[in-house]
Amino acid sequence: MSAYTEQKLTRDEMAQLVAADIPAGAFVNLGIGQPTNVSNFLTAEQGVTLHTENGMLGMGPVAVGDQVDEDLINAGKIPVTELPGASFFHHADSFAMMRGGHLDVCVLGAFQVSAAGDLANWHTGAEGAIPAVGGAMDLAIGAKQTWVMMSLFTKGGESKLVETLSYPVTGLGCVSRIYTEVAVFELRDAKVYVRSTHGISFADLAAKVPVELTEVK
Amino acid sequence: MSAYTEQKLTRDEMAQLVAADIPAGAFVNLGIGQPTNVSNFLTAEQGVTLHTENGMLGMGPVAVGDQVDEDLINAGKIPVTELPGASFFHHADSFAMMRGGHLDVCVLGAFQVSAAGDLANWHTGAEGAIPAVGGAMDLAIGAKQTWVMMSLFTKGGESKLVETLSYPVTGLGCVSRIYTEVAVFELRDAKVYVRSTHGISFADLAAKVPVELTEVK
Amino acid sequence: MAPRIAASAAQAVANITDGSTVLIGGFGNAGQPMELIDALLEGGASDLTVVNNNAGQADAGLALLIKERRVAKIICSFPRQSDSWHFDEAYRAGEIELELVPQGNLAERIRAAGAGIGGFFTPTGYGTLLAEGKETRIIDGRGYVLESPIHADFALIKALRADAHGNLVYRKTARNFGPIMATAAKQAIVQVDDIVPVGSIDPENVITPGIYVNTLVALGGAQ
Amino acid sequence: MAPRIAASAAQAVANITDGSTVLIGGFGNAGQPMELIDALLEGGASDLTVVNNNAGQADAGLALLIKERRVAKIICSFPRQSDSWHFDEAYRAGEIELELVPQGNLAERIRAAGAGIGGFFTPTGYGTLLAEGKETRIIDGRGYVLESPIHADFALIKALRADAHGNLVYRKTARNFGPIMATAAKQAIVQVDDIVPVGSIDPENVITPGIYVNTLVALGGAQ
Repeated sequence: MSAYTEQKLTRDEMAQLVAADIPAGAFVNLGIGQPTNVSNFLTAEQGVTLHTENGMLGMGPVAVGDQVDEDLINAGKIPVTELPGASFFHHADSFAMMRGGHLDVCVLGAFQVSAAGDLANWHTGAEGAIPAVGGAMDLAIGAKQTWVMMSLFTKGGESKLVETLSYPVTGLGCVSRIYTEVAVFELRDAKVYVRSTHGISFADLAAKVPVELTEVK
Repeated sequence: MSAYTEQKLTRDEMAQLVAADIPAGAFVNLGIGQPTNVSNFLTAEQGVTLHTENGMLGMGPVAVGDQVDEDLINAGKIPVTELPGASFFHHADSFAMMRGGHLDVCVLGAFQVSAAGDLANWHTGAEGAIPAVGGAMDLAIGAKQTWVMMSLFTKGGESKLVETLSYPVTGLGCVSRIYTEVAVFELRDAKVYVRSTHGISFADLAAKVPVELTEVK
Repeated sequence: MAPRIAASAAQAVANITDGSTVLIGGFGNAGQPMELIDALLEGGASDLTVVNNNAGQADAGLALLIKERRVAKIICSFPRQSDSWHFDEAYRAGEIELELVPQGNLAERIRAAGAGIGGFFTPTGYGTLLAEGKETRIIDGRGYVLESPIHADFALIKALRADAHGNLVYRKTARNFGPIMATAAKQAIVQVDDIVPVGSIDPENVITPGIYVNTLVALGGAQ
Repeated sequence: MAPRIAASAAQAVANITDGSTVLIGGFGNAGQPMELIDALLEGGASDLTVVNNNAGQADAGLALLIKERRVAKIICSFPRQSDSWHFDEAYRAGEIELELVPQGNLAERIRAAGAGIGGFFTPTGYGTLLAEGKETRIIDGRGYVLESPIHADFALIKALRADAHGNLVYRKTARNFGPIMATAAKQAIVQVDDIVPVGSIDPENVITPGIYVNTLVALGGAQ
């Protein structure tokens, strides 16, 4: 039976779970927003190296006080720091690093993920919305593994894990794991496995999510 | 009437002519063999920067004595020196520089050049010959201008300036100027202009070369 | 040709004419050639096609070029930001054309232009709205989109330092688009803190070789 | 993952198995990872596909691998040299397959593999024997050939120095194929003069970021 906790996960608990799952020594890109929070739970022993697509490996924590340097920012344009062993490179080299499959894990937010691992996170498709994509499509398909962090349900209670995306696609078949406040999903072998549930039973979860779920026994 | 000298040009005189034609401040790649000799006649005032496709701008003269360093060689694998203001880069960047049209002039040897500027210089096409191309095809089509230095006639007395190549092509329509011991040709506007003759009259030259020649008046 | 040393940002951008395609470096404020953009604004060139990662922020630089309707078209990856109000207004009024490109494809297309590549197959964007109308191909079981180079008339770039041959070094993540944009433009115009004598930059550490640099202007580090 | 530090060249190449595709850096002697090649020779792996600019010279390194018929196929730009007798003999005997690639296309194909590009249109080789059988296309009036990436199992590279994270710097024209080969192989094996503590290489001057390096072996500068 899958792992279970009585309570839904908080955002910090989700980030903690993701951080614990990142293999030691991995090269990782954390997307803007919730995924950035994962860095707060990585341990020094893990030896994880963070990539920021604007041209750096070995990114350190957010800069504070005198550390702030407008030439040293992350992809969210927030001033950050550099760690010993860092390196700088230009944009073509940085995205080549990503697209070439050299990063181990990329963690992203999402509007929707399909059972096949299709990701939607760049555009609501709403009438009149100004589209903006940034590195979303590169991040989605570039890393060896793409993990998503999202709330499982919309404010209206609809599942964001779906059979077929209704939002515009960011990348096809790219997501292998989804961390939500009520469950962690693993997408492999054309199935959606539920690794753990939080504050909900597997049966209740299966009733609320419109894709076939398989419990990890 | 074209310029004229009584005597055929020596190899050094040909190199001297080419050197004098290179615009001040140009970025130039000199092919292996005869073209390399051009560097001996470039003046400091010309401020020409030499590129070597194995990854350097600002190449200096051939290394002598203590200057010899096996990590500092030209495309002919000869030890060279570096000048102040040099830069090193990897092979993909070096050939991108060439293919992207950033070099002003490339000077190459040739087996044959056609009236349309097609170049043959990489392969005799002889039965059983082991082919080798190196950077020949990249050099041929990369620079803003490709100039050829060659003897005009084979040992058998046949013109190497031809209507149609009989040797395998290196690059199509790429040559704009040909320096030979008896004449300098300019290829433009679908014509072959004779800029100068050396030890031969225009009429005699025209009789020996099987392409239509136009005298620069 | 050793680069022209311009006496001012205004002089550096003086030959940018109406209808030019201009690559503008920078990601956020890092590497943004603010003084060159201001000079371009002052200079009056219009009907520009601008290539930048974004579409201007707040009331400065590129945002003002857009506000003044000097940009006919923008090629970028991320136009919509909390402070991109001038772009938003121009776009909604139908007064600016937008070509939206995934960030890595934008970088690779700029690099391709500088490298003489006629087009390339990229997996990024395959199966998405941004691949609509583009040629696609399955290669070894994976979907790819054919993307074309982005050539430009000018590049406006900020680097840390140049030598008099135009060799450039950058600073930290301000490097971003500078090195590739320098290769893709007919004329690269570069603002630096200072210009040092030839020989002052280690040849091993040159990021943009001087061959790519046409105009330099030194603006001092305190700007 | 921080790179594995091998105790010897032999240990560094120990996991190269029969049938592997191996990128070997170097142009002439500059940047040629001679000790790693010797170890590969000693190690006994056969049926290799080797990618190098040349096809071995005289009686050393790659030439000996070819002499021993351990190379089933070579992808290179310039096999024929005055001292490439072992290649010449194997080739004339029909005992080695040759894929001849213009040097710039060779470099760009290696880069493409590392950069996740599925193919690219290059003007180099258009209209020549080396484009026969390949897809061509006229783009903006110019002829191009479609070339594909060269992926590999291993890369053998010589750099000047590494830090313990695998960040590399090279020396002069010995840089040549190293940086792109490191990106195109599943495992990059790098010989360096010395390995220095993390933090000893300025992040601005790193040529190959450590992410591309899997195995390091320090052989000292006096080799």
